[in-house]
Amino acid sequence: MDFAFSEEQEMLRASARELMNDRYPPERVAAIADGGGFDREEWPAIAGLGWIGISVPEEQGGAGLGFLEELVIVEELGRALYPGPFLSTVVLGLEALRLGRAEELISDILSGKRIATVGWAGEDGRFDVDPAPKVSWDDERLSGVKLFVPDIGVSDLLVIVGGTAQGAGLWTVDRDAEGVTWRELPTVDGTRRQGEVTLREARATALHIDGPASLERLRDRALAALAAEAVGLGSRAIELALDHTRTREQFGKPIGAFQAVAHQLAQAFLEVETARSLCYWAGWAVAEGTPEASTAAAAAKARAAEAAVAACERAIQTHGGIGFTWEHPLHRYYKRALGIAATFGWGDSLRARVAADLLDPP
Amino acid sequence: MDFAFSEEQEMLRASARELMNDRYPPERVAAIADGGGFDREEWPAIAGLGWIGISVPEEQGGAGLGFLEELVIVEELGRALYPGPFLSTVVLGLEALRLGRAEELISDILSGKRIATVGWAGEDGRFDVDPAPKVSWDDERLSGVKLFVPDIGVSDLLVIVGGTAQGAGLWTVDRDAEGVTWRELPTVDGTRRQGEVTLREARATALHIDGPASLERLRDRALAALAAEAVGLGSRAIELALDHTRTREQFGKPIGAFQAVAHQLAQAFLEVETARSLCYWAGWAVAEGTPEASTAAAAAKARAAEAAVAACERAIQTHGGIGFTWEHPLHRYYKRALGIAATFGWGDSLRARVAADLLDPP
Amino acid sequence: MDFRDTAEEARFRSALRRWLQENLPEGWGSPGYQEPEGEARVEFYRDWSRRLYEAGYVGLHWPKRYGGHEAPLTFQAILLEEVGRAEAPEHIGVIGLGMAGPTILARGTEEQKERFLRKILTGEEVWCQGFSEPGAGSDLASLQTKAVQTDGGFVVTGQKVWSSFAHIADWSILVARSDDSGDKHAGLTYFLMDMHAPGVEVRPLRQITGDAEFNEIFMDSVKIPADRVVGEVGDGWSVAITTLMNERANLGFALTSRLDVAFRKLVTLAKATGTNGTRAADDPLVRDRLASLWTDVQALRFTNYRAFSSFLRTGVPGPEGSVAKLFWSETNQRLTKTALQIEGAFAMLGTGSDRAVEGGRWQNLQLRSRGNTIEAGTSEILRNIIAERVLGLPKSR
Amino acid sequence: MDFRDTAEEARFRSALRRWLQENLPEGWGSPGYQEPEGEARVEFYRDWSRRLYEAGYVGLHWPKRYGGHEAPLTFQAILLEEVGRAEAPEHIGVIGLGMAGPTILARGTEEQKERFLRKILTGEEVWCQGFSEPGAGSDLASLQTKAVQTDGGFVVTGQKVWSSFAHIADWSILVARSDDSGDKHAGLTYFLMDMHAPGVEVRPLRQITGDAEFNEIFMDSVKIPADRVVGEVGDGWSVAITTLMNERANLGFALTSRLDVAFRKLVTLAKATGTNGTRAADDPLVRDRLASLWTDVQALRFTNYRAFSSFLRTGVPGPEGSVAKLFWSETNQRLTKTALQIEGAFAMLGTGSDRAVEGGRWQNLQLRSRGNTIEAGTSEILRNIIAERVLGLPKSR
Repeated sequence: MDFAFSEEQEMLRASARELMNDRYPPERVAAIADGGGFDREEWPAIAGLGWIGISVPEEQGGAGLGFLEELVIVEELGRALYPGPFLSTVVLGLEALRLGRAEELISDILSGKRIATVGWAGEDGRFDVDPAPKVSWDDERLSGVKLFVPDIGVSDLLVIVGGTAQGAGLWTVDRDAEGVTWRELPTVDGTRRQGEVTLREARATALHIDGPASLERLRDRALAALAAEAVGLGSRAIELALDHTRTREQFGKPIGAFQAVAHQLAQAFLEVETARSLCYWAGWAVAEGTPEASTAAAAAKARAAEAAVAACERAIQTHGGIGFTWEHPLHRYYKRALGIAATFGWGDSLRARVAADLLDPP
Repeated sequence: MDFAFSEEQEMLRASARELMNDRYPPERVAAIADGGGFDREEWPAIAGLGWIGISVPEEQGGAGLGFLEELVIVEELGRALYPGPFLSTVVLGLEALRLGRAEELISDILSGKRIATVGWAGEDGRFDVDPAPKVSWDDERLSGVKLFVPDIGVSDLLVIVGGTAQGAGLWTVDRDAEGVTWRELPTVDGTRRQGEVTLREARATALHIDGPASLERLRDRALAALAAEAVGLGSRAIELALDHTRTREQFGKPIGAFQAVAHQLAQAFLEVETARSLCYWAGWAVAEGTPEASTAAAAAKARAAEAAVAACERAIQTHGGIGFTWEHPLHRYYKRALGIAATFGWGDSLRARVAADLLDPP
Repeated sequence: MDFRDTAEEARFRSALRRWLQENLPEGWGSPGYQEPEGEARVEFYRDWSRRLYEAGYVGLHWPKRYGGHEAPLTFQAILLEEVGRAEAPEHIGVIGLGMAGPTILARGTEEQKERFLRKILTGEEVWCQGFSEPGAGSDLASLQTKAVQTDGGFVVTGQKVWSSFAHIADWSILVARSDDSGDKHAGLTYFLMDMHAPGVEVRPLRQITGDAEFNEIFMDSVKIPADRVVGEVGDGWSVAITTLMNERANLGFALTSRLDVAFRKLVTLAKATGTNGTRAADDPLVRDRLASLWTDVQALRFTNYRAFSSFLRTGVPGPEGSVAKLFWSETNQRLTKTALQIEGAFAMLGTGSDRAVEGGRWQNLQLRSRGNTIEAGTSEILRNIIAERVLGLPKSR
Repeated sequence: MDFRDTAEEARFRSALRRWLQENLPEGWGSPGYQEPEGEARVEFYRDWSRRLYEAGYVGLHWPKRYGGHEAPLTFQAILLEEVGRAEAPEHIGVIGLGMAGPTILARGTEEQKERFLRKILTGEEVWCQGFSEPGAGSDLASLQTKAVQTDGGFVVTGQKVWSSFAHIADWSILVARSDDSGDKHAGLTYFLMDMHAPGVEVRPLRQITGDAEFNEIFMDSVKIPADRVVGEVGDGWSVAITTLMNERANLGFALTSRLDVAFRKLVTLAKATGTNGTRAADDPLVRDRLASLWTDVQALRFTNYRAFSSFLRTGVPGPEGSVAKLFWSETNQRLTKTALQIEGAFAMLGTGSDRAVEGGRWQNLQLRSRGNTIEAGTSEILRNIIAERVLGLPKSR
């Protein structure tokens, strides 16, 4: 039993944090979020760090580390509200290509040459692994509508997830191919833009996957990564509130000396730290492919998103008026936290799945 | 529009409070709860006050006031944890007899000569108004099991509520009649004992009622009265906590000067006061028989019970260790609050009914 | 205790309801309706306020000599309820009607009453509020805006923040420090400041939703004549408390009424939205939450009524308003959050998206709701008020 | 990071699991099983403790010279988990193992270690705790029990409260005021008091459940020799902190493990109980709550693990234990409340009723759970500790 990160993992975390502090300080993130969005040209620099293939074996051109290391990076990106396509390309896209053994595309992704994103939810907005047809596929051409496709504006390649009359599938299609139309949807969270894709008999390539199990693995990775983002940003929101409440004075003392303020932050800390514990457990379980991975990932995402949302709310509250302004960075943390809560299922629906795993085992 | 109690109602409240302070101070209630229970001999004194028939028209031998006045008394009884059969005899039993126009029995109840209680829940513990057969009735003899029959130890008369194959019904049967066996069940709340009744072809009298509507009226009265009890005892628990936290010193000042303590009690106050508002509204609606009476009574009981339970929990917490002892009166408030929450449906099931009224109107 | 209208109240209510139905601005409330922008928007609201006034629906309980009607206070409650219920536009004088006016009525000179009150009612003059400062939020008494006494008046310099309507206001109620030698509460004075006076500058403050509902007011040597002081010089703290109590007392009915409307829209949303293959309105978890929210709204309504009754008896708004404000703010936060949960992934889409549910309005309302526990007394301050002034616990500061 | 046992840990765990299976007292855990009462009960637990000791399962990480095994700390964690999981009887030396022993190990003299430690492990001597007083709960440093220095020792007079095991204890750790001239923290001294000494009287304290788990200890001129002081005279506050930190650190695994057992029983209850005509386990609201509670239990488990890792690195229990204790207490309260809700009206029936669900055990557990947020540091104090010592916020007192 060993529940601590290794020295190497801690070093990875430190370097990721440093890089984010350096290149994506809050002002920079604000400019990207409020402006035109992430600049595609900045992506290859991430490839240069070896982060893209962090959990890909060395013989496939990756760094040969694991999903836990990937999560360490994701947590730090979440902490900084990194506005680039890491979740879409690395956590989801690359893994989908690996599940489908699309070697050539994998190497394009690893080099930073191409950016992939994943179209999962259909027009009902659900991120399910179920057999209900979501797209139609005639062995050559793919049709359907996908919503909430992250980072579509900077992506080259789309991985489409869906059930068809023939079963669950994954396809790749170029974003700008014939038969594909796409647009960005105005999102509340400017740091993670979501897109809409419409496929009308677009020529696509089916990936050969292991049926629903592959989709479940993709989903579990997404859930664990979203949990890690939430933990990262939730911690950061608490730190902002601590900085503020240690120095802001009212009634002749720092407001952090009032229990009404201090205990809110203690509670936020408790919630984020216990969610962090779940998140690391889920990450380990997904990395190792243990039987509880799916349940753990669902529970961790549900809890971490709720903890992050609540932490941001408490941070806004303890900031008072200033936390309610656009100029203060807090609102972006809050909007990302809400976005995390809303994607891949709100707490209710994830807990329904947890309950099914617990109460109705197959 | 007038949302205040009248001067007469306030006087009634004051006299009820005085009487309870006088005759049922906490030591007395403790002795009754921990000892043999309520002494039947004390009941006629209540009759002497005119409280039994408070909402019965003067021409029927009552005080000619209304259900709101009855609730004022019930709230004060709840505040004192009065351990006598008011809820069973007055709120439920007497009203059942009135719905069934059982004149002779009514006058025995009004005079304090007889005490009635109501057997509602069957072996499943549910207090429903539904057509599912709960008892069997062959136009002469009644059979079935009733649980959670309050104050059975001091009652003479049982009113049995139930669905039969022929529909909803109310019957009267003497507690000690042939074919009736009964016993007290050990309850957590010693101030309101619950009984079990088994009827084996007991000779009973059917009351002629207005079908399920009569049962609904009985239930709504019970819900509103339980809400009033909860509000009364919740307020009292907060007062106990205020008395304690104003005087108990730790770290050199009264603990009520710490926001961690004070804000818990402010929150308890908010919850009980908002529940009180619902309770009076529900009481008025039940008194007037307005269309929203059932929904209001269910919402009020759900909220008031939860507020009372939480108020007691906060009172225990702010008392520290002493609030956790048997010698301190608080635990009896808490146990009554939990008992109120558990009878006639926990919050979940009441809210399910509220939701049905709101979302699926007939 | 009778929750029904008296015959007189019922007549007033139905006449008002009919008037609103017949007089709401054209297209108001219809799906594609766009409110006018900029100057036209001010004119629109000013015009609507004038019409409300002319119909006799403004200043119901104010004295007749200042343009009011001396009607029972219950009529005012009915007015607020019905305007909320109809989702009618607000009178432009929100601050004047709810804060400045009641304060002038209670503490102003006869000259001030004559000068200001009627124009608040007619909408001719718009008011804003200058209380909070960047360094003085919850601890209002620590404010730093200086008022230096000169011949015939004061010269005011400083900064105020969180002032709604300041960008269109003609007048501001203002608290400033006229004496910083003693106790921080003692040296404050309450002013009526001309927003068109030289030295007053207003800058919009963009908030979490992206809108700029509030403003900053910068004052650089602004002259205020002596007869624009309310109460005594140095007595500004007690006058400010009068204002804040009135603010909370007046908010109750209007806010609850709007919350009731929001609840009904939430039910509509739940019925229109599918999650997990069924209507959200059929999901037992959503149903439980809706039942609980409905219970909250009713509890708030009748808590307002009860506070109102005590107001009717005493004539002075009491600390009970703090309970209602606190409960309202948290209920509104829960309600709007529930809407996002019902929307599922669509909760991510905001204003400007044709895929957004109801044009992204719930996203806006939800974000806006986070301010509810900060503005008009933070929840922490309100809990202090309840603990100390209602429950009699010792002071925590 | 690896959540699995190492090969060595797995061997230890499976041997322990087997040992427990084979050695649990006869009938233990079976439905009708009745624990012995009175003196026989003490003998029963003492005997069980001895057997645990002889099997090598007590004092795993303590030094061998005092009867321990110098095994890795992870073994101790596994022990606590497995004993909890098996619902085995507790070692009678709960206070000795978790509080007195670690304190003596950290701060005691060699003579004290030799004299006391082994007998804690064997169960030969039972310990209790004398910290809280009627006037000193959260504010422990304000305690009033007096220790007057005399030739060769101290004479102690005063009253302690909330002492579990005191009625059967041989020894008590005790903090008393040896000097009341200066700062209230400075004048405290930490003692090991013989509970059989003249002047010690123990009275049971009946609690909310009706049981008497705790006691009051009255001390009337009790003589304590000088060599029964732990640490320096006047340094009792820092020794007491050592005890309290160890208490929280040791609680974690055992409590979580028991909570996990309780959760599984709750699931059984939900599957066995019908509400609204279906199994409670099919009710979406119950399912949501169960999923949430399961999440709580897992979160607690891995939070303990993480705190444990930091303990392993530093060798000293840190303030992280406060997070786990706080979270555990509230989870246990939610869990037991959920059981009552599942029971429906049967929640009203307590111990002694054949109609009660599972003999009324959930009622007892639920009432008992209200003490969890008071004992071993109130939630308010723990939030202070987190705010001040973990988050670095200024002191609130």
